[in-house]
Amino acid sequence: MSDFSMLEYGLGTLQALLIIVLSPLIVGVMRKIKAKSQKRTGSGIFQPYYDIIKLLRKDEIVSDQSSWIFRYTPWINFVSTASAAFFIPVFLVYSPFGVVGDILLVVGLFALGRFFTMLAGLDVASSFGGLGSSREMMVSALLEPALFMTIFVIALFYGGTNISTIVSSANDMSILIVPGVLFALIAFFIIMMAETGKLPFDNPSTHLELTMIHESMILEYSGKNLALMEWSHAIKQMILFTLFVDIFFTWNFVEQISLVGISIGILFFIAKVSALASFTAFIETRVAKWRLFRVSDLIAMAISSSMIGVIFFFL
Amino acid sequence: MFDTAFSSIESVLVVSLLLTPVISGLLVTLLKRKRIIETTTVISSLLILIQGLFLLSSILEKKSILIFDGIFYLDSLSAIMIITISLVGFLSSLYSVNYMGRQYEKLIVDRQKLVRYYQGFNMFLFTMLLVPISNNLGIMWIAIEATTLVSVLLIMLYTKQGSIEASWKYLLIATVGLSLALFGIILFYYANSVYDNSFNSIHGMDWTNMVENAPQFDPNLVKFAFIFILVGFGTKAGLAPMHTWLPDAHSEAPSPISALLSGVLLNCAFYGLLRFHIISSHSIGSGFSNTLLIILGIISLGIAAASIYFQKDIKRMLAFSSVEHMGIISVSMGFGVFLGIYGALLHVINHAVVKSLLFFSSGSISQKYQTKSIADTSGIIKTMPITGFMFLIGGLAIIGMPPFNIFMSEFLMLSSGFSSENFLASALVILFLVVIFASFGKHLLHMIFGNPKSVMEKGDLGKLSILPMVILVSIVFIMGIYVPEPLQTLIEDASKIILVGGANS
Amino acid sequence: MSDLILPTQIDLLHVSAVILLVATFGIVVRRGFSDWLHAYRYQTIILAGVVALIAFVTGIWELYIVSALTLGIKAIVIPKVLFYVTKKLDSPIKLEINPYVSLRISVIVSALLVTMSYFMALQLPISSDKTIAVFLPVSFSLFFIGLFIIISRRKALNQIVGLLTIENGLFLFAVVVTHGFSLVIEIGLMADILVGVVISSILLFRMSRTFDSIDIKNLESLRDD
Amino acid sequence: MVENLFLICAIFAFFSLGATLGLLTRGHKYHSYFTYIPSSFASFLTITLSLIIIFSESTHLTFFNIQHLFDFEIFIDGVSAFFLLIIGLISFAVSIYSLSYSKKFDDKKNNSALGMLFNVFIISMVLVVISNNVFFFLIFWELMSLTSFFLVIYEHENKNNLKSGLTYLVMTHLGTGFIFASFILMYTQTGSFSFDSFRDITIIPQHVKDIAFVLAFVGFGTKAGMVPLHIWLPKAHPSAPSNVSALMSAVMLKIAIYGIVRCIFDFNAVDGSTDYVWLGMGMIIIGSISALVGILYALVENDIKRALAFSSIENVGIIFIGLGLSIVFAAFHLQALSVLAFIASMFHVLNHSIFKGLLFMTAGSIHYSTHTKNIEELGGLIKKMPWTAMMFLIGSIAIIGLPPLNGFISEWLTLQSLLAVFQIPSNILQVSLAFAILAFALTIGLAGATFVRLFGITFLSKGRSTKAVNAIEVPKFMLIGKAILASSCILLGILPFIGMNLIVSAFNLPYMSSSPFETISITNTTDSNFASLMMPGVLVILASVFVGVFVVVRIIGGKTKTIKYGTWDCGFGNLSEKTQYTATSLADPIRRIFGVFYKPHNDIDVDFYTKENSYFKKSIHVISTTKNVFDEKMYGKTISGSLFVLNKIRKIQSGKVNAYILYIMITLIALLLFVGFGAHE
Repeated sequence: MSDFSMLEYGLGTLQALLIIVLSPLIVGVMRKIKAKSQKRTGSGIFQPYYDIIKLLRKDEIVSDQSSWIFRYTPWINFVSTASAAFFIPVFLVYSPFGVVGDILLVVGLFALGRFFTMLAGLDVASSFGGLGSSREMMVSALLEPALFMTIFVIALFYGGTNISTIVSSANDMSILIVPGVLFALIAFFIIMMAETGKLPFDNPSTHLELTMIHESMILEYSGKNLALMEWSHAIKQMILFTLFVDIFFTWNFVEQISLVGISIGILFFIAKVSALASFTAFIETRVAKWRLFRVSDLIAMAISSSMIGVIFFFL
Repeated sequence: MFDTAFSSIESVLVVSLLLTPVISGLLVTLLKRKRIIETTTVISSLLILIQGLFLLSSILEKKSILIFDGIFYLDSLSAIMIITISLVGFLSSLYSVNYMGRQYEKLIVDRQKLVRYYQGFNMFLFTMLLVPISNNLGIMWIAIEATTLVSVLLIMLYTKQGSIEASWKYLLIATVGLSLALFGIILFYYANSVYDNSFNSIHGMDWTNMVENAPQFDPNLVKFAFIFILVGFGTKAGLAPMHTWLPDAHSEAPSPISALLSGVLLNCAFYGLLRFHIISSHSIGSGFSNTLLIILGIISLGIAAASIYFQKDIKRMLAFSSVEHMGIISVSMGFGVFLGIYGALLHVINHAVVKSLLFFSSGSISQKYQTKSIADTSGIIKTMPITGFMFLIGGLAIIGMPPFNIFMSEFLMLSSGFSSENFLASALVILFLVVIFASFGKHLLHMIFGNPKSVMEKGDLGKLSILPMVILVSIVFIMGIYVPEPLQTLIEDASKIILVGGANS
Repeated sequence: MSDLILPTQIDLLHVSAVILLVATFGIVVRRGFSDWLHAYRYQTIILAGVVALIAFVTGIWELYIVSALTLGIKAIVIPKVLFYVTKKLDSPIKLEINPYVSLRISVIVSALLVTMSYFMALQLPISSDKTIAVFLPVSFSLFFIGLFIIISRRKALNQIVGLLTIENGLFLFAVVVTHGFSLVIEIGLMADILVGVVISSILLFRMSRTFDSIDIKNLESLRDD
Repeated sequence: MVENLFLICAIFAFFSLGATLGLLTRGHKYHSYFTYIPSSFASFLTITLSLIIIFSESTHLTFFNIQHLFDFEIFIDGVSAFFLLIIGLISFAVSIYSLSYSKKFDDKKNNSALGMLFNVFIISMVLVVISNNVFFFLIFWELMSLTSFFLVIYEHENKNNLKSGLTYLVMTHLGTGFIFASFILMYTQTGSFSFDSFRDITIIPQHVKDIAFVLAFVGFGTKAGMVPLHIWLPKAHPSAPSNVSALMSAVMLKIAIYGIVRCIFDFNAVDGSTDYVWLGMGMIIIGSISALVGILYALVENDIKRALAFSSIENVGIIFIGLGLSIVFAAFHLQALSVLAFIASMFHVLNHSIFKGLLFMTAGSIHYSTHTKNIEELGGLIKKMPWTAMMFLIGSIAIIGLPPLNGFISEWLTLQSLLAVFQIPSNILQVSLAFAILAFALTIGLAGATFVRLFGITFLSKGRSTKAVNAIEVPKFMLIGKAILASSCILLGILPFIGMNLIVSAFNLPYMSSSPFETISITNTTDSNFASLMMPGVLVILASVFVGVFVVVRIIGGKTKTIKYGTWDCGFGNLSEKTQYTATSLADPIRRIFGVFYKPHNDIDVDFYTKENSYFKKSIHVISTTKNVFDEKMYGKTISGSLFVLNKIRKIQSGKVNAYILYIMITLIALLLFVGFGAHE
């Protein structure tokens, strides 16, 4: 990995920081759009930042049943998720850290975070946490094949699981017309919704045990830990959005490094991501939460569409 | 005639070998004291063993011995039999001291019966020794018939209903079978005497003579005769479906006698079969008799497999496993390649060793638990650790678990089965072996492990009951990975004798 | 040697063969214990005669001894022993009440067996001179009828008789085909048979003492189910 | 050579010393030391021997031959050495663990038998790996089965143990039958019982080899727990004492893998011809099925050791997938990919033996201090036995393949070689392998769920029974034993090239890497970077991010204090251990979705305060059961059917003497007719 200049490493870090820092903004944007489409005013798009800062300053209450798992989970979760951000190109076609790990590693890091989150849900001896973990277990277990199939399709089309490779080759060929990728796109979108706990999979905004998955796991958190949890959730969502746009809407990456190019790239990036975010939010306002056992149908849809993608590649 | 007869040391040995049990039998009859008759029998059987070993050595150097102008003929094949008989005979005489002693103490047998037992024991040894030594097939037949009669007497020792029934069935079935065999013998004799028109000459029935003339025999006659021989001696050797007497007789006899019956007597009958197998191979090639042997062997395996699974009685189970192993021997013989025959002869010895080990231990066990039922016997390893261990080893050996001796012979058998391209037969054998493995293993585990049904004091039944088992177990272990050189050469010679016929098939 | 046989002798052979068969059928058709023994005795006497005849024909002096032995042991001693046993038996009824195969059918079956044995005799590649031609099938039929008796009857005594019939068949076969074994073996055989009979009569005693009948339906306790 | 011989002798000497001392010093105070210290020495020597042979530049082989009825040949090449290493490593840890663990039986039974069998078991495994002759291979193979069987029924007072022991014995014997048939088939071609003759490709015709390989695969697969011949495994492994089940699951299964590698890779199966595609595909299919079925049953299992056993089946499946891929790639001359897949599967062999050993030892510790294996009775152990919990956590993270531990590496490699199937020039294969990816991915996901459940229910939240509440941390030797394996999990995870170099030089494959810090990188057809992974780098990133976020949080948040308070109970008050999620309910959604495998069934009986009013329930009892489809449907049916037939056959022993004579007559006539027809032809 010595064939990158110091500058490029700097830029890579910048990309990661962009994802980490901008993630609450996207959350805010989505909330705003939801509110608008529900004929509410809603809070400002920077509200998530205020929430996080506020929470970081608060004292926290910890269940006396809980163990160190509960206490360190937010940190582990945040670290694993945030580190995943380092492998994602944002405005460059590559990430200088791409050599270190590929999309499978990113998935693995997410899984690590999720693993500990589920444990944390079980750690406090409440039935809410168990409920959340149980559902999360199911969803994530079923999501895994869809995810890998999609990755397989992408790897087939863009010749690699290394994200930089994928993005650069995606950038080279304007690939959207190929049906296989279209199917991959559908699958990826569904997966994205599921992973980030959006409707119809999960409804984080109601704290009602019938609907919630993710929220009930982190129900016991407060203060710093809650902030970290929320933030890392936002980062995860941001990363998935970024991946999505990187792979499927690959225009205006910075070809040669210049301040202007980079700033344009960043702007384009924000535009793309917020567009995607608003689309997602729009979808969310149009669907209702599905029954838990119908969620598997959606996931099956994702799997099958990516299978079709595979077959399209081989035809 | 005698000065010529006794010229060679072997003739002396043979005569003394035959006389020893007779003399000891007479001694037993004369002096009726318990201790003395026991010691006499043990000593005589030890002598027999020693003489047998001497004979073995002399046979090893000069491959075949023909004495008393051809009444007695010994070669490696008969040497194997003699060694097996004398070994098992010695050990079971040793074991009977303890076993019958207990029966005596428990007043199951009185003094007179004890005397009858030891008389019978000696006569039994005598008759069985006569079988492999005699060259004249008529005499051999008579000897085998005599073994039946003597062993019936031994089974009749108890006056239980079971023993009456068993001995009646045994007597009837064995005699019928052997008369079939005699029919076959007469036919062979006819074939032989027709050839060299030597009607009513004593040598017309000599095996050596027949083997010489065999190629000139009328093939159809030989086939016809061999079937009678097969069914006849097969009945005595416990090949299914003529095996039906076997489980009853073996389960009702006193354990040392069961050991002799299972370990040796069956082999004697099979020896008779083998002799004619050789003749017919010489005359019409081994293909014919091999096929028949394989068929009967596989049937025996199948029936044994079926019967062992549902068995409720320890000794009956062991008896059926004898059927199985006779089946294995005959199949392995029937594969008709050197390795298979080698394996079969090795298996004769191994089976004798293991089966007598099992019968000894099961005898002690049923004496301890006072039942032969498998269901009521459990936790042996706790109540009688040493015997239990022996029984475990024996059981594992008999179901063909390495590193015990049976595995080696079965390994050889299956290898020969594949290499002689009897794939179907070998597959069936493997299948049945696995079934038997499962069923026997089930019973074995249930009996040895777990907790005993009722609380009984811990402890084995005396040194004299353990000693023979220890000897046998050590043999089992040694033969498991290594066959001693002399035995190897012996078995190789014997296999060559049998295989010769196979050449022109 | 066929030229040695005079017409009278041939008739003799035929007659004796017929009597042999009749005696054997006698065992089949009769119910009473003693009847069987009588029939068996006649059978054996004829047999001895046949042996003597063959001895005369072939001029093998050993066969005379053999026939004498037969007469002595098989025709006199063994029936005596068995008569004694039957007398001593506790069981009141000394009859075969209900055999597995009814007498009528057994006769038919034995007839079939006789024919079968004639065919077998034809099948066998045995160079046939007159004696053989006459007696070979007879010996077979003795053999098979004996087997059939053992299979079809319920009384232990009857089975012994069947066994003895088989022996006779074998004996006849041996004498006819190979002019008997050598003397040593004959004696051995006789001894074996004698001992066998003695043992089985002991068994008969024990049976009748334990089950107060010699019906073998009592002997079905040792089985697998 | 000579020092190797010396080493071998030393190994045997120490093991047998352990065995004999184990027998002699029964009931002695330091019995366990007498027994297990020699075995740990011996294991250590085994490790040394294997390393010597793996890394000796001169030659890979060590060969001795002791004449007998059959030749007894010792033959150690890289392959044997690699598996020797596994044996040595695990048994080293387990021996140390056993120093304390075996005290568990002190009052109950004489553990002299345990110590003796333990040593003999390890020796037999070593011997299997190094013997080079059919006869002795089989003998030691069966000796291994036998000793392990005795260890399975070690607590034979319990009837179930006897049952499972019998199942194990029979199944493994069946497997041995297959292996035997395969070897003998080879023997009929080569006419020699030595493995050297088998290595000679030229004299063995193709079809014979195919049959032989299939037989061998089935035979060894039975031992490795391949579905559907796996039923013995989840019965036997839990029944054994935990140190033994660690050995069985971690090492003995690998011996079976050794057999497969020997037969299929060493005996010249894998050459450039496409004849072996079917073999490879078969392995992949069976592997996928095993992986899926194994993990599905592990997920709903409440007995922790059974769950681990099922997960062994899963991992064996993953290993098979790797091997199969390697065969397929080789068949299409994709050398690099074939090597990649092979390395992946071998690396998984190594990893699985490490973390499965670790997990079983932890399960043993739990059983040691709580006397139960049922996770429904456990809970909250993380506070009672923190170190054990730590080990179990490491083990689980490793086994479900999360970064940065070793499981991740091998699964990453396997997945990469699966993703690379698009280089195979055959569409059918590609599409069908896509399904393999599907199965594999689902397996990984379910594995995650399984171990969340196991760890969460066992160690977290409140204790569900007094057994769990009164638990205490286990003695230090047990912790040390586990720590050895845990640390090697971490080491292999962070520096995967330690393991990979080992494999590469053991199987002397191409692509040796220079330093352990290198990047695993796979290039695709247009040799741009297909995928690459550098665990040290990942670690650096993780660390720096942690530091960064810590600083940020400190700066923004400043110092805050944490207050301990009861769990939120909706104001309902007094949450008891009853109110928390149970293991069964945790797995319930998945249990429902994959109901076809479990046939889940709930017996609910409600009783009311009054009969007429069905609204006020007094109590509700729910008994929730899952079935094992394979046990009940496949094996149950087969066995009952065959027993029916046998029962009919044995009836011929009717007790009627007339019938018996009739049999004789019938046989006679049948044979006569048989020959008569034979003659007339």
